[in-house]
Parts: sequence; C-alpha cells; structure tokens
Amino acid sequence: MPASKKAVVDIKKLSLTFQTADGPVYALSDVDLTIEEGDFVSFIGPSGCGKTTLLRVIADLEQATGGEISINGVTPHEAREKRAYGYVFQAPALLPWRSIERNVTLPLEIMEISKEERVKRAQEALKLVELNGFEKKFPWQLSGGMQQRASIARALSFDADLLLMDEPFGALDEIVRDHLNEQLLKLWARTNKTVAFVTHSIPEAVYLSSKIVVMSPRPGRIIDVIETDFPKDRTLDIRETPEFLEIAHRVREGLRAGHSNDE
Amino acid sequence: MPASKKAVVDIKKLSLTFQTADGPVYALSDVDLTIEEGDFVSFIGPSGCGKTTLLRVIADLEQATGGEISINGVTPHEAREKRAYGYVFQAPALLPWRSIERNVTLPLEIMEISKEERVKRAQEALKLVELNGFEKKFPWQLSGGMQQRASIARALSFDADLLLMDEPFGALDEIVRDHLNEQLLKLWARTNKTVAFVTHSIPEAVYLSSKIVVMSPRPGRIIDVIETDFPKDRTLDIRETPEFLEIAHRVREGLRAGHSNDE
Amino acid sequence: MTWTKLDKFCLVAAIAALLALIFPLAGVDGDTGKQVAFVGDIPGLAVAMALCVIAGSAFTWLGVGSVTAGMVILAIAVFGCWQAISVLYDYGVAGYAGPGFWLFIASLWAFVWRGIDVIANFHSLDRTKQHLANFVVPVAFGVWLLFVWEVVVSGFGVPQVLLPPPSMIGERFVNSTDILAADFHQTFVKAVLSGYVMGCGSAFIVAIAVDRVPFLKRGLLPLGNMVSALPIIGVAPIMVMWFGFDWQSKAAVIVIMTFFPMLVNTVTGLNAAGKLEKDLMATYASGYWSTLFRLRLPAAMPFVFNALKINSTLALIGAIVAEFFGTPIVGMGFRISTEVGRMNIDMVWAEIALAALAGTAFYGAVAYIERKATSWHPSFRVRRH
Amino acid sequence: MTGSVRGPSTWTRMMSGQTGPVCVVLIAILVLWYVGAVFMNAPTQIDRYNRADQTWTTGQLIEDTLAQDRPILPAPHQVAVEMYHTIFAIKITSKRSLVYHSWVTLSSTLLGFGIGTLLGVLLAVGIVHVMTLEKSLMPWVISSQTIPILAIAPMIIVVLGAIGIKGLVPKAVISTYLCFFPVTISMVKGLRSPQVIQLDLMRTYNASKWQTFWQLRLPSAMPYLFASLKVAIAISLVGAIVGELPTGAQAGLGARLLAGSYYGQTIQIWSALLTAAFVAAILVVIVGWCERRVLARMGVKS
Amino acid sequence: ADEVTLQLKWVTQAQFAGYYVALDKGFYEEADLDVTINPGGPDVAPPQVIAGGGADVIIDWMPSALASREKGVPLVNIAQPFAKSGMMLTCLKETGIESPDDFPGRTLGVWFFGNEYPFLSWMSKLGIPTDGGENGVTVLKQGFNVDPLIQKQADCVSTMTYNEYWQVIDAGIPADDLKVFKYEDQGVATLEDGLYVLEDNLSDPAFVDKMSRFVAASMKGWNWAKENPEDAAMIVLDNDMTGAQTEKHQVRMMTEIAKLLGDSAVLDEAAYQRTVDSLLSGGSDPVITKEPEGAWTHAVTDKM
Ligand SMILES: Nc1ncnc2c1ncn2[C@@H]1O[C@H](COP(=O)(O)OP(=O)(O)OP(=O)(O)O)[C@@H](O)[C@H]1O
Ligand SMILES: Nc1ncnc2c1ncn2[C@@H]1O[C@H](COP(=O)(O)OP(=O)(O)OP(=O)(O)O)[C@@H](O)[C@H]1O
Ligand SMILES: Cc1ncc(C[n+]2csc(CCO)c2C)c(N)n1
Ligand SMILES: [Mg+2]
Ligand SMILES: [Mg+2]
Repeated sequence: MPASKKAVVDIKKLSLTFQTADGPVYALSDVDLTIEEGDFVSFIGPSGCGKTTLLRVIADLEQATGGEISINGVTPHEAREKRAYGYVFQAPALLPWRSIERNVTLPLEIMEISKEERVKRAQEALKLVELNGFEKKFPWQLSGGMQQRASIARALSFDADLLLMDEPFGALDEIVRDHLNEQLLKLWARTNKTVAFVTHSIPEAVYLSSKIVVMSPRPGRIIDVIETDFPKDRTLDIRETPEFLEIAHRVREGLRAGHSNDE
Repeated sequence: MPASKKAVVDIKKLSLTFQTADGPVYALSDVDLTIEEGDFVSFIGPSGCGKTTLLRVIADLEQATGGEISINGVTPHEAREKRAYGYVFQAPALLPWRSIERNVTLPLEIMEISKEERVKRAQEALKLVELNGFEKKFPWQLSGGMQQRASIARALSFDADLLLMDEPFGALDEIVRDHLNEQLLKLWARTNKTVAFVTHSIPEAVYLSSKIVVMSPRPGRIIDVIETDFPKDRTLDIRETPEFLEIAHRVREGLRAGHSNDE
Repeated sequence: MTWTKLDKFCLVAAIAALLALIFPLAGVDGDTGKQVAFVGDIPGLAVAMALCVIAGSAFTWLGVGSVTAGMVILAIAVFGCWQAISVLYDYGVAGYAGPGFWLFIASLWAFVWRGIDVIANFHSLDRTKQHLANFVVPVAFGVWLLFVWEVVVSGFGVPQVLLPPPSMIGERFVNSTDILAADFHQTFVKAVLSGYVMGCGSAFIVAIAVDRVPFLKRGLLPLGNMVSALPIIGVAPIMVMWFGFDWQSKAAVIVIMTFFPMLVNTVTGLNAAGKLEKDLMATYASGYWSTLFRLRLPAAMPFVFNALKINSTLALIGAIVAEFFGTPIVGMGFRISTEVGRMNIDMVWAEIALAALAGTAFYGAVAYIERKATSWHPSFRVRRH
Repeated sequence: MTGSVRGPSTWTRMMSGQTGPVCVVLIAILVLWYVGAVFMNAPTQIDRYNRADQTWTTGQLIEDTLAQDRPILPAPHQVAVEMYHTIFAIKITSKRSLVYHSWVTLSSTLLGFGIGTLLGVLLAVGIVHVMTLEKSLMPWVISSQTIPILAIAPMIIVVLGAIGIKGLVPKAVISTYLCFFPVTISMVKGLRSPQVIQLDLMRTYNASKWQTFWQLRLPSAMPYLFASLKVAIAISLVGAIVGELPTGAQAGLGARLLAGSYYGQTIQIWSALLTAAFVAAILVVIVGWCERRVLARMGVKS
Repeated sequence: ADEVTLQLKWVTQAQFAGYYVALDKGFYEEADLDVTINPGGPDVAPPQVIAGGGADVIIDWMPSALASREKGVPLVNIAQPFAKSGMMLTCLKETGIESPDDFPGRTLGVWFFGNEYPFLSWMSKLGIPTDGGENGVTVLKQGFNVDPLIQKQADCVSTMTYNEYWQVIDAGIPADDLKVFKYEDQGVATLEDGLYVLEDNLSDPAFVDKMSRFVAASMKGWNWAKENPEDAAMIVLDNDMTGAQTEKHQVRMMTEIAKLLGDSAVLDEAAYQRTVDSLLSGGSDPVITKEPEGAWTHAVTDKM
C-alpha cells in the first residue's frame, strides 16, 4: 500500500476489559490495526469475540482500558463530535414513536438539514434498501429484515465518510443481500468512503473487502489480516475465481484456528 | 412419502391480512402446506414475505383471516395449550432481569419441572450452544450472537416434539453455525422431532431440510416446495455433491423469480 | 352438559330470586307490630322476582353467549330495579327492608354483572358499535352502583344527615345549578387550572434542569421528596396567610401538591430511553437538547402523562381542601365545609358529585391526549389475544 | 499542612456524592428562608413600632423580625429550637413530644400504606386481566379520587365509629383511600409494559395468566411500582394527617398542625410540618433503598 | 355504671372545663356514670355524630342545633349551662369603624360551619347585604385564628370573649387599638353551648334519669371550675392530647367563661324565645323557616 494514504482509524495495543459482578471479562486485548482512507475492512470472528466491542470503541461508545486509538488523527470522541461516521447497529434500534421515514430522517434532523432535502434523501435511502412504500408504517409493523434495512437506510441517509456496520445484512435473504452488497460496493467505489464491516459470512467478507480482519475469541485478538486485490468495481462473478476461493479458504482456516483456540 | 405418516401441521388455503391505519397488508395468501411427523421443513423467501407470520399462525400467536389449519389434528390453540412446540423468535427476547441460566429454565419453571432437573437441562442446553460459563451473566452482558444462542438453548431445554425456529442462526458466524447445524441435525435424527425452520441461507436450508418451502413476497405465497432425499444422518460433506448444488440452484431460481415478481 | 359449563352468575341470580320469594320481604313496624309489606300484595315485584327465577334458570342452561342475551338480562334487571325502588317508596318498605328484599337485590346484582360482562367482552370492527359498547359498560356499572346506594340507604333507613340517597342529591343538584356554577368557576376555572399548569409546568422545567445539572439532581431530588410530603392541611393555612383568601392561595397549594409527582415521574422518564437508542444518538453526536427532544422526552412521555393524570385528580382535591382554611364565600370547598355544618348533606354531595364529574372529565381529557401522543407505547397496542 | 493537601479530595468526594449537593441546596434554601422571613414579618413589626411610637433601625428591624412570637414566617432557628425542644428535650412519651405525635401518625400511615399498596396492586391485577373490570371499574377508580377526601373523612369516621370501628383503623382507611390510586394507575401501566414479543414467548409456553404475571408482568412493572410507591407513601402520610382532624384531632402531627394553626402559633405549625416532611423523606428514602435492592437483584444495569 | 359519650363542639379547652373537671374529680363516678368525652374540631359536626350514633349527648350552639332539627336531626335541648353569648366582632380602630353603620364596604371575617347564623341574623337585622356589593359587606370565611385581622386582610374578625380576642391581644395589638361589638350588646345574642340529645331517647325514663345525673354532675364540675379557675385550667391541660395549649391562655379563658355561665343548667325560656325570634327574622333567607316545636325540655333539669 502506498504510504501516502491517510490512516482513518489507527489502533495501537488496544485492550478493553469489562468489569462484571463475577469478575472481569477480557473483551479485547492487544489489538493493532490501521484502516486507511478508502479501505473496506471486514471483521469476522466467532460470536462473542469482540467485533461489536471494537466497532463501539472506534465509535466512542465504549472506552478502551488500554492502548491508543485515533480516528482521522483525533480521538474517537472528537471524531464523533465531528460526525465522522455512520453506524449500523446489530439490532435495528428504531424509535417506536417515529414512522419509518421519520426514523430515517432522524440524523438529518439532528444535523439540521432542510426539510425537503431530508425527505429527498430518505426517499433515496429507502429505495436503495427496497423499502419504498413503507414510509408511513411504524417499526412494529415491519418484519425483522425490513427493520434492519430501515436502520441501514438511516445510516446511509447522511453521507459520512466512515461507515461502521455491525452485521447489517444478517437478517436478510440471499437475493436482497446480494443486491445490497452490490449497492454498497457501488457506493464505496463511487464515493471513496471508508467502511468497517462486521459479518459472519465468509463469502460476503471476501466479496466486499479490501482487507479482512479475522479475530479470535476471549480475549478478542486479531489473528490474521488478509488484503485482497479485487478492483473496486468488482462484480458477483469474482466469487467463482480461484483467488476468491483461496482467500475464503484462508479466512475459514483462521476462524477454525480461533475456535480451537477457544476450547 | 408413505401416506401412513402423520401430518403434524396441516394448512389449507390459509390467508392472513393485517389491518393497518393506512390500509390492509396482505401478509399471507392461499397457503397450502402439510408438514409430516419427522419432517424438517425450511422456509426461505425474501425479507417481509410472511415467513414469520406463517410460523406465528402455526404457533397460535396470530389468527388467520381465512383458510384452515390444524396441528396434530387439533386447532393451533389447543396445540399450544398442550405445549406442543418450542419456538425460537427472530429476536432473542430474553428477559432482562433474569440471568442467562434462569432465562433458559424459564419454560421449565412454567411447566413445573423440579429444580435439579431444571438446572441439569439448562446446563445441557447451554453446553449445546457453547454458552457454558455464562450462566450467571445477564443478557446485556452478552454479544448479539450469544443472546441468540441463549434463546435457542431456551427452546431446546424443554423437549417439544415440534420446533418452530425463526432464523435462529442469523447472527452467528459460520463455524458456530456449522456446529449448531450439525447439533440440530443430530438432535433431529435422534429424536424424530418435527422442525419448521426459517432461514435466509440457501446452503443451510438445503443442508438441513427434508423439505424446502420457497415463498414469494406480498402477499406471501408458496411458489415451490422441494423435497430432498439426503439421509437423516447426513454430514457437511454433502454440500459438495452435485445433488446438493442442483437443489441449491433450484431454490435460488425460485427466490429470484419471487423477487422479480415483486417489482 | 357438564357442571362447569353452567352459567354460575345466572344460577346465583335464579337461586337468590327464588329465596327472595320465600323469605319475608320487609321487617316489622315497631308501632303496629305488623309486617310492613308482603310480596303477594305487590304484583309488580312478584312478576319481577318470578322473571328473575325463570330467566335465571333458563340462562343457566343456555349460557349468555350473545350481546342480545346480555341485553335481555339487563332489561330484566332494569325492570327489577324499578320494582325494587317502587316497593321502597310506594309500599313503605323504606327503613324496613327484610331478607327477601336483599336477596332480590343480590339476584339483580348477579344479572347486572353478567350482562355487563357480556358487553365488556364485545368486540367489533365497527367502530361506532365498539365505542358504544365501551361507553355503555362503565355507565351501566355506575348506574348500578347508584342504585345500590339508593336501595341500601333507604332500605336500611340510614339518616339523611349521614348519607343522603342519590335521588335526593340529584334533585338538589338540578335545583342549585347557579350556585354550583359559581362555585365551579371559582374553584376549577380559577384555582385548579392555573395551579395545575403552574405546578406541572414548573416541575417539568425543574426536572429538565435537574437532569441537566447532576449537581441539582443529587441536591434537589432528596429535598423534593420532602416538599411533596408536606401535608396540605399544614400548607393550606400558610398559603392562605401568604397569598390571601382568594384563588391564588389555592393555586399555590396545588403547585406544591402537583410538583413532586411530576418531578419524580419526569426524571424517571428521562432515564427510560434504552441504552441502544442512547448510543444511536451518540453516534450522531446529537447535542443535549437534540437528544432530549428527539429521544429522551418521547421516551419519557408515558411517565410524564402518568404524572399529569395523577395530578389532574390531586389538583382538584387540593383546591377544595385549601378552601376549608379560608375563602371568599364562594367555591366548592367553601360550600362543602359550610353545608356540612348546616346539615345540608345533600348539597355537600351535590358538590362532591360536581367535583367527581369535573375531575373525571379532566382526567379523561388528559388520558385522551395521552392516547393520541403515545399511541406507539406497547400498552396501547391493539391486543389480539 | 496535610489538611490542605487532603482538603480538595474530601471536597470532591463529598460533592460527587449526595451529601455535598444536598448541603449546598439546603444552605441556599436557608438563606432564602431568612430573607423571606425578614420581608414577610417586617410589616407587622413596623406596625408594632409605630404603635409603640418607637424609632427603629434596619438592624433592629431584622433582629426583631427574626424573633417574633407569632411570625408570619418563622425564622429557621426558631423552628429548629422548637423542634429541638419537642423532639429531644422532652420525654418521648409526653404528649408535647413530636416523637410521640409522629409515632401516632406513622402507625396509621404505615397501616394505610400497606393496605393501600395491596389494594392498589390487586385492583391493577384485576383490571389488567379481566376485561369487564377494566371497562367498568377503571373510570370509577378515577372518579373516586376526584372526591375531596377532607369532605368525606368526617363521614367515614362517623360511619365507622357507628359500627364500632375506632382508633387506628379509620385513619388508616383514609390513608388507604388516598394512596391506592397512584399504585393502581402505575401498576396498570407497568403490568402492560412487557414487549409484545415477550408476551408471545410466554404464550408459546402456554403459561397460565398467573405464571405470565409472576414471570413477566410483575418484573416488568417493578420500575413503575416503585415510582408510584414513593408517591404513595408520601400521600398516605398526608392521608393519615387528614384522618386525624375529624377524630377531634386528639394526637398526631395533624393534631399539632391544627392546634398550632388554631392558636396562630406559626412556629408550632412549621415544626410539625417539617417533622412530617422529615418523616416522609425518610419513608421515601426507605422505599428508594428497597427499589435499588430489588432492581439490583433483577440485574438492572446501574 | 351507665355509659355516656359526650361530643364536644370544639377542641379540648377551658370552654369545656366543667365536663373535664367533673370527670377528673370523680363527680361522674359518684353519679354512677362512665363518661367518655370526645373532643371536636373544625371538621366535626356534633349533630352528625349524634345522628350516626357516635355520641349520647352533644354540645352545640342553639342556632346550629335548631337548624339541624329542621334538617331532620331531632335535637332537643336538655340543659343550658351557658347563659350568655361570648361572641363578638373585633375590628381595628385604625380602619375607622366606630359603629355598625360603618360596616358597608368593609371586609368581615366570619366563622361558618353552622356558626354563621348569629352573624347572618345580625346583618339582616341591620339590613346590610352580605354579597360583597357596594353597600354591603364582603364576607370572608375565616379560618381558625385571627390572622386575617393582624395581617389586615379583613377589617373585622369574629372572636370569642374567652379565646380569639386574647389572641389578638397576644399578637401585640393593645385593647385600645381595637373596637369590639359584642353580640350581647347589640341585642342579637343567641344561646351558645347547650346540651342536646335525640328526641326519641327522651321517651325512655332510664335515659332521662341518666341525663339528669349527667347534667347535675356536670354542673357540679362547672361550679368547682368557677371557684378554682387555675386548677380547672390545669385539668383541661392534662386532658389535651395535642399538648398545644398553654397554661396562661387556659386560665384566662376559664376566667372569661365563668362570666358566661348561668346560675343553673335550666334553659331560660325567654332567652330561648329571643334566639328563635332572631333566627326567624332572617329576611329572605332565615336560618329556620318555622317556629320549632319540642326543641327543648325541662324534663331532665326538673329531675335533678
Ligand atoms: N457491557 C458488557 N459488560 C460485560 N461484558 C460484555 C459487555 N458487552 C460485551 N461483553 C462481553 O464482551 C465479549 C465481546 O462482545 P461483543 O459484543 O463485542 O462480541 P461480538 O464479537 O460482537 O459477538 P457477536 O458476533 O455475537 O455479536 C463477549 O464475551 C461479551 O460477553
Ligand atoms: N403487526 C403487523 N401489522 C401490520 N403489518 C405487519 C405486522 N406484522 C407483519 N406485518 C407485515 O407483514 C408482512 C410479512 O411480515 P413477516 O414478519 O412475516 O416477514 P418475514 O418473512 O418474517 O420477513 P423477514 O425475513 O424480514 O423477517 C410484512 O410486509 C410486514 O410489514
Ligand atoms: C372552623 C371553625 N371555626 C370557628 C368555629 C367557631 N367556634 C365554635 S366553638 C369555638 C370555641 C371558641 O374558642 C369556636 C371558635 C368553628 N366551630 N369551626
Ligand atoms: Mg456483535
Ligand atoms: Mg421474520
């Protein structure tokens, strides 16, 4: 990688321990990672290994108990205040008193964007996740997958340079998922956004990423970082290439190693 | 299939319409389906097509607005009263004030099973989903995938003959998922349970099922029912067989047809 | 047909009515030494009792399935009530009611309960019908309570200075509308409304201030508990001393009474937003006020409305009680406290009835707004089961 | 020497706890109170000077306004002295002791609170489970609270007295009447607060109403219950005091209040009032402590 | 011993010293009576208590008792220990009120709860409307104390010679600065503290006998109290459960009460008639609408 590229996320020896009633839980330990501008980084690892926690540290929702972290050269706190990123949570987290459309326009309202602009952008984002026609429904009237898509639309609606996505497509069927994968890739290619993406699907990770981070469980550590060389405007076809299968294999091996580690 | 087999779920011309403030939503229409004893039926279909709704009708959590349905020859209501099934929801639905262990023992408590027995069964179930060691934690101290696994353990802890599972493995990584797939298959082979299983993963559907039901969206209809002939004690290897790939292909085509239908 | 399938309420009604025919209707007159009245002499009552026996046994077997059946039962009950009243007043049983009479009332009770039960469980997609049913139930129940009150008071011959019968209160109510209107204006329009708005409003603002400044939260909240516990009886004379005899002192009492429930509920509500939702707002670097208005206040609404509802009843009580401690010579509390001394207990109850009407309407208005404003809350979700 | 080093840390520790802020707010209130006392009592004091044809200075005025016999607003130290006398300096069995009167009031408060809470919860349970009760009873529960208690308290006492119930119980009945209501309203809300999916879960187990109640509805309602209990206990104290008036106000804080106000002894009113407030505050603190214990056992994140 | 429950009109104070003395000195016991004294208060309506069966005999003012009788509580006066009225209207001199002619346009504090009747009949006799108009008076429902006068919220307040008047004095307003109108002097006095029972009971000779013993013992108490005001005040203080009364005040009250007591407990028919006439003369809104019948009896006092 050319050294000229700007580091968006820079993590050094990061560790995080939760204090619980029955002793500490070591969620992250000694994590070193650099995410550069325009990177698409996937995090993959067994359930409970600390992926969400890592994303939350980047988003300044959790305080690391050791090590260093900087976002765009500043602390996560400052970055958050600058609204440097959009975050898709693992659960939809829609506000029950707002209709779908008003859930999507929520961040725009907070950022004080004009009414027409808000509605326009919400329309676009909802269309992208194929939820047009559901603007006026309330969250509890939607299926699980639809709720998750609404929350993706919400994160996309304001145009952050850094996207943090925690298993955004977990509750979606393969077709929609493929469709959204493609859309996300297009968006990434077009806008040079930086994406940090948690997934459990190995093909998805390989297909989308420029960098795959494989993690092992408790205490969460990075056991492998795999860079891929597919062009930004890749298509679904690459999934048949030997290169793809090879990387997928390497990821699977890493995961398996992490798991056996666990026992 | 031999005609002698008992029909566990028998659905005829079932339809369901939700009345919402801005007009009716046709969630299910003209669904015909028979699930026989010992069947493992997967439901697959685009997000929002009515899979959850169908499962809820079977579980007597939703009333059909048309058609007929019987479970073990009686109405869903009576079946529920006999505690005929275990249900895994799409969201974990753990009670926040109970520890993980006590969440798992909840149904056992309700069914008035003795204390030691409860703890024993909870231990077994938690072990099955690899959550031993987390008994005393509260739900918010667990990662998303771990919560989902706890909810699976809860449904397995009492030994219902019919299992209704709504995307139980959606939030899990591939390794754990494979592991749980295997465990579920073993359980099924051993106990001759009947399983209705919603998933978004085509390989998972094909690998697990004796019957795959492909649905199309609004109004949810069944567009294909595919029977597979793999033995009950199948292993992960079958995923390489041409038969497997062929079925997967057929499912994917069905899904795609359903989606284009949608536009 | 099994025993459990029998309609127990109708069974009770039938048995009670049958016994009512057997037991003596009325007691013995102290002066004449004779029984006051016999069922046999009163054809209307005899018919009503017989009807109760017949309908009771019929419906015990048939069950009360439909709304029509419920209506039939209620109609019989209404006829019975009418006969009971007429026996009391036209046949001189008032003050001398015997076991037969009370058994008959018990029979009617079972009927009414069963009838209301059927209508309460009535579901219809037709909105007007549903609304009608929802309206009829509490009204029927209330009318029944009034009937029981009337019958008990005159049946036992309770002295009117202890508890007048509703009929007398109603008469007084209708004949004193001008006094009632003046009192209502003084107490409700002037004192209650202003005190309520000031009390709830200031508590809401303080709650937000307290929430904003943790120092205040730790310093003020424990003391807030104490203010709320200041008994109105003690506060009212002081407020009269400070703010004079007119409505201002009543409003001040209301402010003190309503302040704490609102404060506690709002502060609790402001912390009711889920962790995930708070994180979401944090990712938008949403400022304090933005989070307050977009997340925390909406999430607090159920709690805020809870306080508004409790306060709507407290406010009226507060104003009336405060008027016991000095007022100009108008106002609901003034009237109540003077008319007790004058033994015009019917006027007292007319005022109490007015207070109940006004308070219930006030509460209903707040509850209506709550329903509109927090329709998303699970407690308002259409219940399908 | 060392004190100056340790000073700030004790200070910050105090300020981050509850004691510090409470003290600061208390001091602020005291200052306001003194200023208020001077201003409210000044007119009568000036009147008195004029009547005695006395010349006066501001300093003297302030001094005298804070030392009146029957001030409009007694100064804090006057109340404090009175409270000290009536609480600590007198045998607690004496009828001049506020401890004795507090105890009289407290006993009916607690009895009323106990019965009221029970009644409130039972009503809420009925309303949540029985449609007929919800539709017929709920509006009347609400109406019942719009009846001015002070107006019917004498009738309750007379009627109960007529059937031979006297002493503690009639007062507790009035407490009950006032305090069951917030409990009912909050509990109805709380018992209905479980998420739809959680109710569905219980349904899949075919849990009985009773089981759903114990395992789901009641735990979900706990925050609502405690919020209302804090209000209810304060209200039931008020109820007990109200109940003391129509019994001839023989003993209890209500009797002190009344006697004080009957003789225009503001200092006595205020000390009874503050004692009542202290008692209530302690009760609320106890409820709050129970709340924390219960919620901690329920694993709620602090 | 025969049980008797006495319901007082007001809280425990020297106004009722005779009864407490009789209890304390064992006069009731001597008469073979077991007497319970229930204090009253601002919320206690003695007629209601006796109608509800909470008392055998009550102390009430005659206007209130007669009004209750019209409302269906058949009260009968069996004895009248107080011969004179202690009621008065106390005004601040500085307001310039010299005589009742100065009342129009003023604000007057009045006790209600059945105690307003004497005031109302006085005003109707003077022809002054009480609706707050230009040439009428504005009436305030006065609380339990004299604060409205001290704080100048009212120009005059109602006081009793034995109680509230001294509170005004204690508040630092010398008697010279006050102008008082005694109801006795204005010729509108009505009978105060009398003993009343329910009419039905009087047909029972045993009850009449019990009451005559009770009245006799009570009068013995009153005579003792008249002679020993200090000791009587202490007895009252001992019986005050609130612990709020002061010795100074009660002794003074006892002395004033002594001036109101009659020579015997026998109701003076002339005084009764004066009260009734005054109550009937209320213009458009008289306190009682017709001449009461059987509202008093000498049966009890005759048997003493
Ligand atoms: N608030 C907390 N308190 C205590 N322990 C916590 C807390 N949050 C997370 N943990 C623990 O930290 C570990 C990492 O959790 P995390 O949510 O980051 O996992 P994850 O990798 O996102 O898993 P999944 O794929 O299942 O979502 C888990 O073992 C979990 O139990
Ligand atoms: N309570 C409700 N009120 C109104 N509409 C509803 C309700 N529940 C579900 N729907 C609608 O019914 C349709 C089917 O929903 P369902 O939850 O069954 O989908 P699903 O197949 O489970 O989707 P997913 O895979 O995303 O979970 C959706 O269009 C949804 O909007
Ligand atoms: C609320 C109220 N205020 C005044 C009185 C009048 N009153 C009747 S007896 C008595 C004793 C005199 O000290 C007084 C003042 C009352 N009954 N109730
Ligand atoms: Mg996670
Ligand atoms: Mg679903």
